[in-house]
Formats: sequence, C-alpha cells, structure tokens
Amino acid sequence: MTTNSKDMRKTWEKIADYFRAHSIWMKWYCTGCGAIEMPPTMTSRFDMEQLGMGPMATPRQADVLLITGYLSAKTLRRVIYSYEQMQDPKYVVGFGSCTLNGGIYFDSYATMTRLDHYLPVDLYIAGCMPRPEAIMNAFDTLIKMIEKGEAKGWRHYQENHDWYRKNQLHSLKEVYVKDEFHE
Amino acid sequence: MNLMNFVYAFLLLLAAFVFQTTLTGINRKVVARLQRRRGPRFYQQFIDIFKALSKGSTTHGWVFDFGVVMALGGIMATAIFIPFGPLKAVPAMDNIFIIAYVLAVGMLGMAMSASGSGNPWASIGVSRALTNMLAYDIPFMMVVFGLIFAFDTSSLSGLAAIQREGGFLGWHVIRFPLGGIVAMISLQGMLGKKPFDSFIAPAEIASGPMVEYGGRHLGMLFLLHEFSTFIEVSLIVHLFFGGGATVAAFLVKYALIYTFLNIVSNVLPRFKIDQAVTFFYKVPLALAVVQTFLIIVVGMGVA
Amino acid sequence: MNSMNKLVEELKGRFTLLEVLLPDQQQLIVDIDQMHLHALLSHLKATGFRQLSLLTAVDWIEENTFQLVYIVFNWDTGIHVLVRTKLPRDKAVFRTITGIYPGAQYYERDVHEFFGVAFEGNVMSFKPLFLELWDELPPMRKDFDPEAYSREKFPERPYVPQFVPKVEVVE
Amino acid sequence: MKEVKLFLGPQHPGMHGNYSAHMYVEGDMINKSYALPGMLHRGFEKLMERRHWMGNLALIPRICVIEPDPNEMVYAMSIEKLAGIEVPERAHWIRMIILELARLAANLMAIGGIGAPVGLYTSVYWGVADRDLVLDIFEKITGARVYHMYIVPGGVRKDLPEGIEEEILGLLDYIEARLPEFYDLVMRSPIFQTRTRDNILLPEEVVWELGVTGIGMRSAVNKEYDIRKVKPYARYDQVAFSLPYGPYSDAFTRVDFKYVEMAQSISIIRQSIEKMPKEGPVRARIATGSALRWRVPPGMVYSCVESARGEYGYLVVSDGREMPYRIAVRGSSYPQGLLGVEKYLPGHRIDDASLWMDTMGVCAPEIDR
Repeated sequence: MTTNSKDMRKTWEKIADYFRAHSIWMKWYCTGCGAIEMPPTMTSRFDMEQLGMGPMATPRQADVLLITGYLSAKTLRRVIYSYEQMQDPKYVVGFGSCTLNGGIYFDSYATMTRLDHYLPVDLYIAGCMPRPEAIMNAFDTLIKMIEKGEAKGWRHYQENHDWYRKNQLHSLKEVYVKDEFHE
Repeated sequence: MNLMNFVYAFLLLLAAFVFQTTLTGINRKVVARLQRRRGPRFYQQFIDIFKALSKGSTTHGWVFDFGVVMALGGIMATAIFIPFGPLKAVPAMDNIFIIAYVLAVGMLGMAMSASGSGNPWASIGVSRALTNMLAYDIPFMMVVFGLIFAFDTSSLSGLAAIQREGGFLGWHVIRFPLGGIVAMISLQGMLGKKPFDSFIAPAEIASGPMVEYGGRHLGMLFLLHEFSTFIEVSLIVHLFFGGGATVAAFLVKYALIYTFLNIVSNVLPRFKIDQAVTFFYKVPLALAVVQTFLIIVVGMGVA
Repeated sequence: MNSMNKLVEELKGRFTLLEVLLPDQQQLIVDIDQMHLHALLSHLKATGFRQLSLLTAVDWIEENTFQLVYIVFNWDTGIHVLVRTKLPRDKAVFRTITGIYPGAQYYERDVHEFFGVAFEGNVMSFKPLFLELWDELPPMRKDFDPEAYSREKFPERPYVPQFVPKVEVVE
Repeated sequence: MKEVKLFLGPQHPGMHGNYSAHMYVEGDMINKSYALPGMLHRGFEKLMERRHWMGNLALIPRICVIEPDPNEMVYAMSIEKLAGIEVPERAHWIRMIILELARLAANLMAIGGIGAPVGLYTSVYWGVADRDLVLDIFEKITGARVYHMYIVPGGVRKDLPEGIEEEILGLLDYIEARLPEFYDLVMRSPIFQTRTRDNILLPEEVVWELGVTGIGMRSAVNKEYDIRKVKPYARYDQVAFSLPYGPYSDAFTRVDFKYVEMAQSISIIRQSIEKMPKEGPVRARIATGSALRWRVPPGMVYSCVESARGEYGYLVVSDGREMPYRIAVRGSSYPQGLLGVEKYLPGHRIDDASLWMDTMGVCAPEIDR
C-alpha cells in the first residue's frame, strides 16, 4: 500500500482515528482453516476484547474484514460482496500463507494465490495457521497503523477500483453472486 | 417551560447518557469476569459509540434515515420526562401514560426504519420485537394499573415519594412482591436481554433490525439503546424501588438492578419468540392477575 | 471371518462377478459389469448393507475407462463391500442408484461435477455443486492440469528478494 | 404470507464455517431449503494426486480443521494396509491417545459451542478456553496446536516427550471436574431444555436414508454402532468402553450423548496410558531409500475411523508409483450436510436452523474438501 510519510490528516480525523483504532468490530469471514484459531483468540484465554475488538453480525456493522485462510473462487465472490457492503473506513487483514501466496494450495484449481490482487490488504499475518499470539500481535499492529493513519487500503480501493475490478473479473469472470443456479 | 428548562433537560440527558454508557462499560467488564476473561476497558462503550458515529454510512431510502432520527428523537424526548432521582427537567410531566406514549414514538420509528432497509432479516426482527413488546407489556401494564389504582396517582415521582415514606419496607417490591417479580421479568424483556432477546439474536436472524445499519446510523442506534435502557430501568426504580431521595441513591439502585439483570441474562439461553410469548402469558401474566386482584379486591399492601 | 466367507460364496453364487479381492479381513472388493450392478446393490441392501458410505470414481486414463466405486457398509458385521464397475471414458453415462440408496443423490452430483459422469434418472445431478461458473474439463479427470489452470486464472505473487525485511540486530 | 428467500451463511453468525443454506421462509417456517457447499473447496483430492506419498502428510490434516487427526489416521491405515506395514505396539497406543484427545477437543468445542445458537455465550467462552488446554498438550507432544502431522504411515512421528503422561492425566482430571459445571450451565437450564427437547428429531428411517453416522445414528437406532466397536482399529479392542445409544434422537439427546462420549474418551485415555508398553519403537522403518521416492504397492483399499461426527473414511488407490493415484474422502457429515439440509431442514423454524446445523454436526470443510 502506498502511504504518505507526512501526516496530512486534520485534527478531527486524528481524533476519529483514535476512536477507530481502539474500537475495531470485525467481520470474521471464516474462509478457511485460520478461522479455527479465532475462537481461542476471541474467548477467555486470549480475550481479544481487551483491545476493544469484538465480532459483529453483518458486514455493514463491521470495520475490519478478516480473511481467515485460503480463498476459493466461490468464496472470493462473496468476500468482495461483503467488503463492498462495509462502511468506510474499513480494513482487511489476511491470515496465513494462503492469502499471501497460495500457501500449500499454490497449484489448486479452486483457490486464489494472492489476496491483494483483489482486495486492498492492510496487514498480512504469516503462518499456517497463525497462532493466537500472532493474531493478537497483528491486531496490536493494526491498531497502531490505524492510529497513525497508515491503514488506507479502503482509499486505495476507491482510487484504483478499475484495477481491482479488472483482476477480479479476470479470475472470476463474474463478480456478483447468482445463487439460484444450483437449486 | 422556559429556556432554563431546556438547558436543564439537555444537561440531564447528557448525565443520563454518560452514566448509562459508563455502566454498560462496567457491565461488559463484569460479564467478562463471569466468562473468565479480562474484558474491555470500562470506557470502551464510549469509544464504540463515537467510532460508529465517525464512520460513513449508506442510506436505504428516506424511510430508513428518517426512522432512525425519529426513533432517537422520540427516545430522547421520553428520557427528558424521566425524573433523575429528585431532579426533574419538566415538572409535573413524569406521568406514566405520557412516558408510555412518547416511548412508542421511538419504538415505531425504529420499526419503520428497520423495515425501510428492505432486508428480510430486519423485517423478521421487527415483527419479533413487536411481538415481544406485546408479550411483556400486558403483564407489566396490569401491575402498573394496580399501583395507580391503589395510590391514585400516575406520576412517577409521586409513586416514588409514597414508597419512601415507609423506608426500606415501604418499597413496592416488598409490599407487592408478585408485582415486583413481574416487573423484573418484564424489564428483562424490555431491555432485550436474554432470555427475551430473540429479536436481535445474531445466530438466528443476524442481529435482526440492526442488520443493515452501519456507521452513523449504527451509532445513533447505540445512543438510542443507551437512552431507552435508561428510561426502562429508571421506570422500575421509580415504580418499585422507591426512586431516589438523592441522586446518589437513585444511581446506586439503578446500577445494582442493571448489573443484576445483566448477570442473570448471561447465564441463560434465549427463548424462541413463540416460547417467550407463551412464557409471558403464563407465568408473569398469572402473577400480575393475582397481584392486581390482591390490590384491588383485598387491598393487600395498600394501606 | 466366517461371515465374510459366507458372503463371498453367496455373492459368487448369485452374480457373475468379474473379480473378487479381499484387501482386508472386513473388506471385500467385487467387480461387476454395468448391467448387474443395480441388482447386486439391491441384494446387498436387502441383506444388511444398509448404508452407502461413499460413491466415487477413479479415472483410469490409460485404459480409457472410469471406474465407479460404491462402498456399502453393514453395521452389524462391520464389513465394507466395494462394488466396482467400469464405464468407457468417452461415453460416461450410467444409471442412478438413488432408487436403492437415496443418499446417493449428492454423491452422484459430486461425481458428475468432478468427473463428468452422467447419471440418468438423477435430474439434480446435472447441476453444479461445489464449483461455480466452471468452464474447463471436470477437474478430477487425469488430463486436467490444475497448476496450469491456476497459473492462468490466479496470478502468482512475483518473488521479490528485497521483500524480505532486513533483520536488525538489537544490541 | 409471502415466501421470502433467506440465506443462512456463508457469513451468517449462526453458521459454523463457510457454508450456506438457502431457505425459503414463510412466516417463521422453513418451506424449502438447499445447501450451498463449495465455499471451502480446495480440490484436495486432486492436489493429493500431485504430491508424493509422504508429501501428502502436510496436506491431509487440513481437510477437516475441527478434528484433523482422524485424517492422518485413515491415511496411515490405508498405506499400512496397502504396503503391509506392521505398526509397533507402542505406536498403536500413542495413536489412540492422540485420537481420543482430538475427540475430546472437538467435543469440548461442540458442548461449548452449542451455546452460540441458543444464545448462551458464557458456555462458548468456557468451552473454547478449556479446549485450548488440550491443544497445549498437543503442542507439547507434536509441536503444533491444530495440524499435528503426527500419525504417519508406520507409526507416529516421534515418541512422547518425557513426563507427558502426568500432564495428560492432570488435564483429564481437570476436564472431568469441569464437565458437571458445563452440564449445570447448559443442559440443566430449563430454557435450553424447552428449546431442544422433542425438537429437531432424527428418526431411524432418516438415518438409514441419508447415511448419517456417529452420535446421530447411535441416538436413533438404539444400537452401539461405532466404528471403534464394529471394526476396531489401533487397540480399541483392548480397552473397555461403552458408548451411549438410544431409540429417540432429538437435539437434547444428541448433545447429552456428547457428555457421555467425553467421559468415555477420558476413560479410554486413562486405560491407554496404563496399558501401553512403556518402551519400544514407535515407528516402523518403511523405506530404505529416500522417503520421497517411496512407492506403495498397487491396490485399492477403503479404511475408516470414527471421528467425533461419525464414520470418516478414505478410499486410497495406488498404481505403484510415487504418488497416490486417487484418494477419495468420505466426510462424516456429508449426508446430513447436503441431502439432510435439503430434505429435513424444511419444517423447522428459522430459530432452529442454526441449532439444526449444530446438533446434526455439519462440518463444512470435510464436505467441501
């Protein structure tokens, strides 16, 4: 992501960013195995709520979209759909090596090999799968990024929408979901 | 009614908001301890609300937008009528009927807005919320009518003052224990706490009416929730727990009741909506009938 | 072991089996031609093999055939029977067994999607199930190359050595 | 009233995992429903044909994320059958301990997780946190929390670490002490009982029609139908355990049985630790040369184990080369997850849809593969 080294934000934006950083509601889209390490992160042992993070029921309410693992083409359509439903500012976190470079499924006909080709990823967490400690650490980094105004993926998506859309169409042929076909 | 009233009302509203939001934050911490974890900071709820208000949001038509504003306005207007302990912004207007009517404006606005989003989950949520309202309101209102009949007043502060005459034992929850139980159960329903939260059940209908709200709209909804919680808990404090001779007494009672309900709600699963209605029409309604009978015919606890 | 021998004898007596294998004490593999497969399965179901554990196919590309494998299970004796039959690869059409094992409906749809074997009589099986907007050969066929497909469809991340951050030595 | 189409999933909070059910709803009743799988499809069966026999070890546990060890076990069993490998005695017992710990972890997640569809979040918080303690044991034994790659063809990857037996026994005591608390919180709750008793029935005919296995089957057909009993693998024939079964399967019984199963798992682990040989090899030497060039004799074999949700099996075909020719996976929740959703979810209320998914044990990754 391109980031401006100089802080160009206005004062009220800085205040807003403070609030945004310390209250992150996540849309936890269980796209893959990484989802199994989310419950321990959320629940009593690691307790994500200390950081002010919590799960939300629908994409409209959420601030951060967690892509927890490999993405099949079928899921990617729905992920894009969910991402576009979210309200600005919004952030994307990619979990595990599958979102980074395809990971163990690099030669699979069904899964993506890199997520930032289709969605603006603010932060990647390496590992297969990332441990809860790594996830907590990553969220800490995300909070700092938002506070400093560096997590600008959503703006990048708006400005380079054509590029993203071109990539999405190349891989998916059709982005919007028509679910009736299989019934 | 003059300018001072409005300033006073505004300050009371602000106090109510700060108090209730802090209390919600503390309660999140209490619940976290129940669930064996540390929990968020106590001011987390403020950050959440301001964050939501700082975000952008999409509209789903003017009904959607107008409904939220109407709901928030209606609820805030109701909150003005609620006595804040001994303090009252608009004297002589703390009548239960007025509160019930103005409260309905807020509820309707909410229902209108949620249906205006066009999402089927929201419509299901709204219909469940209204069903739920019907279920808890009948036993609750029955008990309240009993009280009004017994003491010839429908003013909240009036009812509270009557209770305070007898000290601790004069509280209606002691004098009319059945009514007190009904009121507490109904309050659980009013607050939308488990087991009566099927209208926002995330696992069933994806948070129901709130499904399409995001950003500013959701922030307003959170504000609305804080105010309506304030109204509902205050109602019970005034009706059954002797109100407050001082602001501090009022707030302590309020906090204890709210925390108690919150803890109860976190060790219970939720009813399905039909089961909730059946439950309300079985246990609380029966208790309410008995209580009203005792008040009106026997006159027990009135003298 | 006794019940296994009895089963083998019985099946041999009733059906013309192409081949019988015993890979395991409680497992039996029988090969049968397409015509008699339904009769065999009905018989098995009537004699205690009430559960269809799996229906799948194997692509023997060198022989130019698909081999359908029906795995049925008898919970009382703990015997799995693998009923196999072969289909020509260029005319991969077979008849459904949903009349015998209703649970086969989705397995057939699965096999149709991944191998392109058509099951007559199971209308649902012609619809896609796992894949969406699939435009290539059925992916489980041996002549389908997933890596080439993946390369073409999903661009890979170019390897940039500078991307690896330099480790700072903390003193 | 108008019929509305609703989506339960893929990212509905009531759905576990990336799975979807389309429901046509009239009022609160579901009239029609269809499962939409495939969101987790990774093409495993194809990928396994492209990896070496030993290279597949990294791939197989990833098929089912909730309980990965049965995958490793069936894969190892299949290869051992095809290649005729004798597994050392101690390895059998270690495998049993691992499998039962995995079942324990999956069941803890399930009995805690049942709180999510009914709204009792406290039990979710407790259950997942207690499951984490099992994962700690796994980490000590295998070095990984979730995907262990520990059960390999010919035995297990390495011996148990020093003193792990006491830790396992300590954990079992802890879990045993915690179970009554869970029972009081969830099962004794009158509201939970009103929601689950006589609800979401699974009659015997349906079990046979769909091919449901595991707890669903045992609770409906009144027989102890469990692969561990019917065709014992490892050393399950040498430990004493009895599984719950009954003639009437509703949501409550199925959850209730999980508690009994957990008690049985605990007892099996205790017996295994007691009975297993204290010393000895844990891995048979299978190949003389490089493991990558290792070939498995040609043949076809189906092997299965009992996972927490039922019969879990692999059909392994080898043509004598360095890579498997074909591996087909039978996910245990395949029948109820696809045909079950289509045929038997209709007729329930939308309140119960997510409870249906939970108590039937629908696990998306093993269906999609």
